[in-house]
Amino acid sequence: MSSARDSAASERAGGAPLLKVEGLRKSFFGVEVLKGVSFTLEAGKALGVIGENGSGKSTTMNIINGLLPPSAGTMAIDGRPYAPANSKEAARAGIAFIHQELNLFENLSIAENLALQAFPRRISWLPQIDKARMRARAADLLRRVDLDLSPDMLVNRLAPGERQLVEIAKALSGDARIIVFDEPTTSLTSREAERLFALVAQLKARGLGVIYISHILEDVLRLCDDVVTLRDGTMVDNRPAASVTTGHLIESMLGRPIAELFPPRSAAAPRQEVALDVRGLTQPGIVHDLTFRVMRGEIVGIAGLMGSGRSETARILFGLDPALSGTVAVNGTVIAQRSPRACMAAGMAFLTEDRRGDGLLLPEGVLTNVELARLADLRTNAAAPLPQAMLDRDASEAARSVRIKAHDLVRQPVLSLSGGNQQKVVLAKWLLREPAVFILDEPTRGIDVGAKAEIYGLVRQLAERGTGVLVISSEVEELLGVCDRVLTMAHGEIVAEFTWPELDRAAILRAAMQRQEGAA
Amino acid sequence: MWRFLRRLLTSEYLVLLLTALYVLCLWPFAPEIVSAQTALEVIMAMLPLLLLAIGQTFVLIVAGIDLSITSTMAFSSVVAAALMTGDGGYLAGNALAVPVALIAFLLIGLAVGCANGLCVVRLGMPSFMVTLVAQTFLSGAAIWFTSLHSTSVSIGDLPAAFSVIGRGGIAGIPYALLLCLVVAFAAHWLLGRTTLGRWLYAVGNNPRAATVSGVPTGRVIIIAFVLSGFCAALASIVYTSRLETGTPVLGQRVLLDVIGAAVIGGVSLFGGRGKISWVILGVLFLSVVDKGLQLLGLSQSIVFAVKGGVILLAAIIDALRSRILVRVAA
Amino acid sequence: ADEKTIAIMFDSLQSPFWVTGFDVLKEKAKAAGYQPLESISNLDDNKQFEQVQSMIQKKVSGIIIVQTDSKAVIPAIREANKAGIPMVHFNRPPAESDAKSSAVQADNRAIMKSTVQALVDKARKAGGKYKAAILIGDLGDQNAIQRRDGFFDVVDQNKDIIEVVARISTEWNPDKAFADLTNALQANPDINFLVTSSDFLLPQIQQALKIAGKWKKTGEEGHVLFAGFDGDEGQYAALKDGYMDVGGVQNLFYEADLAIGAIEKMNKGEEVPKLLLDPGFVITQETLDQDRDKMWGYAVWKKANG
Amino acid sequence: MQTSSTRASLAVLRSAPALLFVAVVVLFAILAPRFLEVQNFANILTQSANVAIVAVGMTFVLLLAGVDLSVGAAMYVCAAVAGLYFKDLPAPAAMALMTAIGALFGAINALFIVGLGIAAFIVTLATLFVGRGLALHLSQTKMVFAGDPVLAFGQGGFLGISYAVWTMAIVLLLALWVQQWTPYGRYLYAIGADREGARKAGIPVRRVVFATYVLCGTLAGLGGFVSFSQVAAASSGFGLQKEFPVIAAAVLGGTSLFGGRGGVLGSVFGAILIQTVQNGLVLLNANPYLYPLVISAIIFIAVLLDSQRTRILARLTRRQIRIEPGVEARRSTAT
Ligand SMILES: Nc1ncnc2c1ncn2[C@@H]1O[C@H](COP(=O)(O)OP(=O)(O)OP(=O)(O)O)[C@@H](O)[C@H]1O
Ligand SMILES: Nc1ncnc2c1ncn2[C@@H]1O[C@H](COP(=O)(O)OP(=O)(O)OP(=O)(O)O)[C@@H](O)[C@H]1O
Ligand SMILES: [Mg+2]
Ligand SMILES: [Mg+2]
Repeated sequence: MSSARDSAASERAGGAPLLKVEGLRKSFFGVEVLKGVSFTLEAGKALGVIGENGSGKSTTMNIINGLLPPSAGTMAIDGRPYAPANSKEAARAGIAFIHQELNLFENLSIAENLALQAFPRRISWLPQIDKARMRARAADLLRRVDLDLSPDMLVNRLAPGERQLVEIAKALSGDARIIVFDEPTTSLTSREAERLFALVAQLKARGLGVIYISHILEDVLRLCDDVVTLRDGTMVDNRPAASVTTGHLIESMLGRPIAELFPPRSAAAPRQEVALDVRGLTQPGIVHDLTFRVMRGEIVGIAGLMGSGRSETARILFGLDPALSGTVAVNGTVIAQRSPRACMAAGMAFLTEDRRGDGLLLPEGVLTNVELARLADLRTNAAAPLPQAMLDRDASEAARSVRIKAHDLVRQPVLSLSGGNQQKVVLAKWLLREPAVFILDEPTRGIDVGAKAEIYGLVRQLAERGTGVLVISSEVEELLGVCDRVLTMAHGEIVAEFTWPELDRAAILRAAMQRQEGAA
Repeated sequence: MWRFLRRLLTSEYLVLLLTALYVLCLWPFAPEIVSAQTALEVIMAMLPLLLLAIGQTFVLIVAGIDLSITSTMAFSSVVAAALMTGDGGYLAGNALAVPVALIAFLLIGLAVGCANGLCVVRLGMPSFMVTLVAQTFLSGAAIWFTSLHSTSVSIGDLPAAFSVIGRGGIAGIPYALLLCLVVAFAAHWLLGRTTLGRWLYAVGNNPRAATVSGVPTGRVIIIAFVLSGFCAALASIVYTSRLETGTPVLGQRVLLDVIGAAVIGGVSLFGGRGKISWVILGVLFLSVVDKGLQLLGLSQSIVFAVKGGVILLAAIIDALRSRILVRVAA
Repeated sequence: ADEKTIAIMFDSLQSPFWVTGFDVLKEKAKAAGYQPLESISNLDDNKQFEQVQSMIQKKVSGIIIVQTDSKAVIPAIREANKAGIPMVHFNRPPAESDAKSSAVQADNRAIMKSTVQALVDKARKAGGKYKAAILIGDLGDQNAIQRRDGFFDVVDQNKDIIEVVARISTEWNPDKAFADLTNALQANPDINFLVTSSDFLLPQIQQALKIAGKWKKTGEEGHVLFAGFDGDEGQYAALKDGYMDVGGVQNLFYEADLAIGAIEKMNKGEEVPKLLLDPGFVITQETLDQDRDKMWGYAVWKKANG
Repeated sequence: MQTSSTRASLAVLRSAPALLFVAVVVLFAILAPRFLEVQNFANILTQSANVAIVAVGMTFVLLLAGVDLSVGAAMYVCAAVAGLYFKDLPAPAAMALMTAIGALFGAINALFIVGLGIAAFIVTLATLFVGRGLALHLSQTKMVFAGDPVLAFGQGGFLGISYAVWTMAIVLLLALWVQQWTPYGRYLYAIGADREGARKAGIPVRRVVFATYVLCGTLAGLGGFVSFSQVAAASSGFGLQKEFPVIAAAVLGGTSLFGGRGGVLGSVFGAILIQTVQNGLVLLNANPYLYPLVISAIIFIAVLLDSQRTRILARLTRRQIRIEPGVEARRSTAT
């Protein structure tokens, strides 16, 4: 694996690796979440970091980035000791960080977000922002991530995927030597992901070190030179990517192999009753004449490019956004005045794609979050006492069924859970209700393979018990793996439909893109 | 001993400790402060404040603020007084005067709360402005209303059956105290044990997530304002009957005390956090501070300075406490 | 605490009248051998009630109170009665009730009436028509209302020469008084007859008139006929310098003596009338030198100006 | 995707506050003949200057999701010190002095808020009491008079415009520059939107917060100076409860109490609108009992308009996914 060029590069750096991390430990409230993590990163290389949800990946990176002080352990850059007190010092030492939870300011423009670390000035003594230069630089960065937006646009108008690209552009803006990507592809479609991979290759070629955290093991193997595996805060594996397969990785991550990522499709064909019946749903400028059905026991996927209107469709279905015309029926009953409450009463559930904004009460504990949606079902008046014991029991049950990793289900705020575990909390909230129709928008965003397999299993079980499931996902493999049928959307319309076993990756993507190109 | 102190310092009832400390400090200078009489008077003084603070807590929990409580009190006070005053009241001498007046109090409180809530929810106006407008409007309206019903600036001569609410009691327990206990327990129960309570916190924490989870967000916010208006009306009954007078400037100055007491107790101005027990302690603290200062009979400048200093000190100790908490946990 | 104490309880110290009254009462109490205990309710009826309770608990020998509201004070009087502590209302009598207390008061309406009458007399003498403005106090304050009524008692009798073009509600707030007077002078540049319900607004009035170019002495072109009320040091200076024509004066020293005397009498068990009136007096530029020694503002002025 | 008609309605909506202002002006102009005079507008501006200046500082604090209840107390302390001990200072020096005292006051707030991490609401509630107590102690609750040079400042002007208005204009322009063009200004918005995120992004959060409370105190001192020069004397009620009109002006101008939204221009506008209504009522010689009713009604309408406008603007500028047939447009990227 070590070519002549590589060894030359390390010699230039005086033999010391670009980044060396040794024996990192970290405890929160007496719970040790990192138990001695060590690895090295060479210039011009990419290091993959994988591990289950809550295994300590983000925590490690937060330490490297100066956001958290380690309880023990040392770090060195170019052989010189490195102990950043805050992210500014980390940036000065040449570290750029793309956070798992996006860290953009919605009330500022894209250009401002990109320049926030160091606003350009025209006159050095006058603290006046050189807006022209700021804009030009932003435009340049946006071009590098292939994002066709005005730098003056406020970030609150961007879709999640677009935000993620801006976040990546931000990391490119400084003259970083080490770039950390913490699950960068969670809201990217495959096309943007490809673009990102090319970018990573470029960065490596320019001699930068890249740390790449992801739950998509194929990507990790493709991009990285070495892979470090964490389990429960301990480093269990560290080897060259060329020497392993995804199967190996999964096993070292979970401590056990998984038989199948995707659950077997049930032998019995979906039942014939209609669970969800959507007719002529139209909202000018957003969606046009959506008509489709989901049978009981069926899992239907919606594929499409970023901005194709899939999330909007889900929001309209669930009564969060208005529609001009069209009807939605659950189990044969049309929901008259669609509102989240009415939809829930009719048996719908909706897992949103923005877990922090729409999904969680961040300062509250896991149980409180999980119980929230259940409260609307208690068919008593709001001032009647809660059956607290029953709620807690069911909620803990649901939390256990998705294997939420938290040291205290009641007191630990979900804010401090790992990203993947936060997603599981939202999922548990809806599983608790045994919905008749379950809409999932990007359900496995940020979730590890083991948990993914569990979630797919849970969704399949739900379907087998008669729920109609609608899955929106940007991971086409996921749709291929779990869905009985896939609808493809483009520009707010359904443009194609595929039924298992005729699901075909290329055909789905082609359908999603054709219209796009045609309209452009 | 040291550990006990640390336990006290880190408990959520720290404010209580501070109150006791304050009393100890004042004891040598105003021995009356440790007496049954003082205790009773402090309790009587804090009751209406507590009612107001409880109402305010509901609104603070949903991340709103209600500045209109004082003028709701003033307005309901003069309207109800105009109904029952012996001095040319609409129902002067009528046996129904007192019940009707009580209903008037409550209706006004509910109506103001409802109007505030509707403006915030249906019209999407910020609660600070809505309730500030209500505050200006109602206080102006109360003064005007009084000028139409009285030659002086207040309406007195209220029936004895009404003023007994402020003075009388059952078996030595004042009615006002009973009322307050009932309200406090109800509020505590509502927040901690019912669906509505959960919804209130959820809406204050993250209204979007609450909506998606099927919480009737708008209705919950309206209810919070209605409860606040209702509590203001109850406080107004206590004040008005104690003073035996309906006055349009009733409680004009207590607004910051009420919000301050809630915040000192630990209620967040940004929503989602607060408990009735905390609020009680916050109100108790401010009431005891006031009582102590009254007993000392000091000049106004020193009263102000001491009051501010004590609040600041309480806040500093609280800040230290959270630091210790973090250190203990780490 | 074997010292004898007197509680001096005001509702605010917003104007020199109250500040000086507070000081004079404290001094006279000390002179009479009492230790004064202070409290200020900041215009809060209920706070005041609680303060009275505290003072009763301190077993004071007497309470001199400026209540915020004439009716809301009655329960407090009852408490004092129950404890056998005499209570005197300073400058604001309580409403009718069965509770026993005594009040010392300037006859606001009457003093304002004679003050405005004196100003009208000057107007008649000078001849011509007048556009009048009045600065009214807080509409929730009984004294403010009485002074306003005293003003209209006279002005309404003299509609032939006086037209009221501005009723400025100051809410006893100097900011507001200044702004609204400026506005009124802007709207009616021909205002030439001005009455204020309290002298404590003099600095703002002076500033507003200066800006409008109307701060002129008697006899000068553009002088505004001007009457003050209270008799504070500002009024004295304005009269002396010739900017003010007439001042209504409350006899503060007399009132303070009355109050302390009443408490001592009540403690001895003597009957004291329910209302002890201070007739006050009207002072003009002409009578200033002869009457100024009765004027409390002059004493303050003298102390400040050597 | 913007058609010309949506563009037009957008333009109307964006200028809704100005339109309301015009409506109020027209109404009063019809009812009160002298209202429209230039001098009257000068008066309105002069009188709103002190609240507007303090509101600028308050806006910065509100942008951070903070609050400063102590501005009124700071104004009183500044006036008391200047009036008692430095009566003969020339106006610029008095202005500098009061501003400096205000800055000191703000720094004390900042010390507790940033240094000890205590909630701003409690700290400034406490310093409100302490500040008033201090000023009452210094003045012995007596009226404090402004010196002659300060009075001259209150009466005087330049180019026919009062010094108060000049001060307000300069403060506004500087504040606008700071808000829009300096890193500090942009940091305010970032911190207000997400404090933890700002820390992660390497923004010197503590320094910015500290500076902001100092700035708010500074402007409270300056506003106190302007007010003092106008009302000529500070009684024990000077600046009392000033925090309410100041915060109201800011919120009326579209600043959120929850941080990250709004700006100084709106706040100054809010202060002027309130003063305009007040002024109009005086010119009408309206029944004083009606003042609070009318003022609150107009503020209500202003806030209502603003909230509706925000909603409609949000709807109109919403992202369009579909290109509806027949409408020639491209994907809208600009605001
Ligand atoms: N501030 C905190 N307070 C308490 N516990 C924390 C805090 N931050 C992280 N943890 C805990 O540390 C553990 C590791 O979290 P971390 O975010 O590093 O996981 P991760 O490997 O990034 O997982 P994911 O793949 O889900 O993002 C988790 O159990 C989490 O609950
Ligand atoms: N330019 C924009 N302005 C305003 N809101 C936007 C903008 N872009 C996206 N959004 C919002 O972000 C959310 C997600 O948009 P997204 O681009 O993800 O569309 P989508 O059709 O759901 O595609 P996907 O599911 O692949 O993300 C939607 O609720 C949308 O309203
Ligand atoms: Mg993570
Ligand atoms: Mg989406």
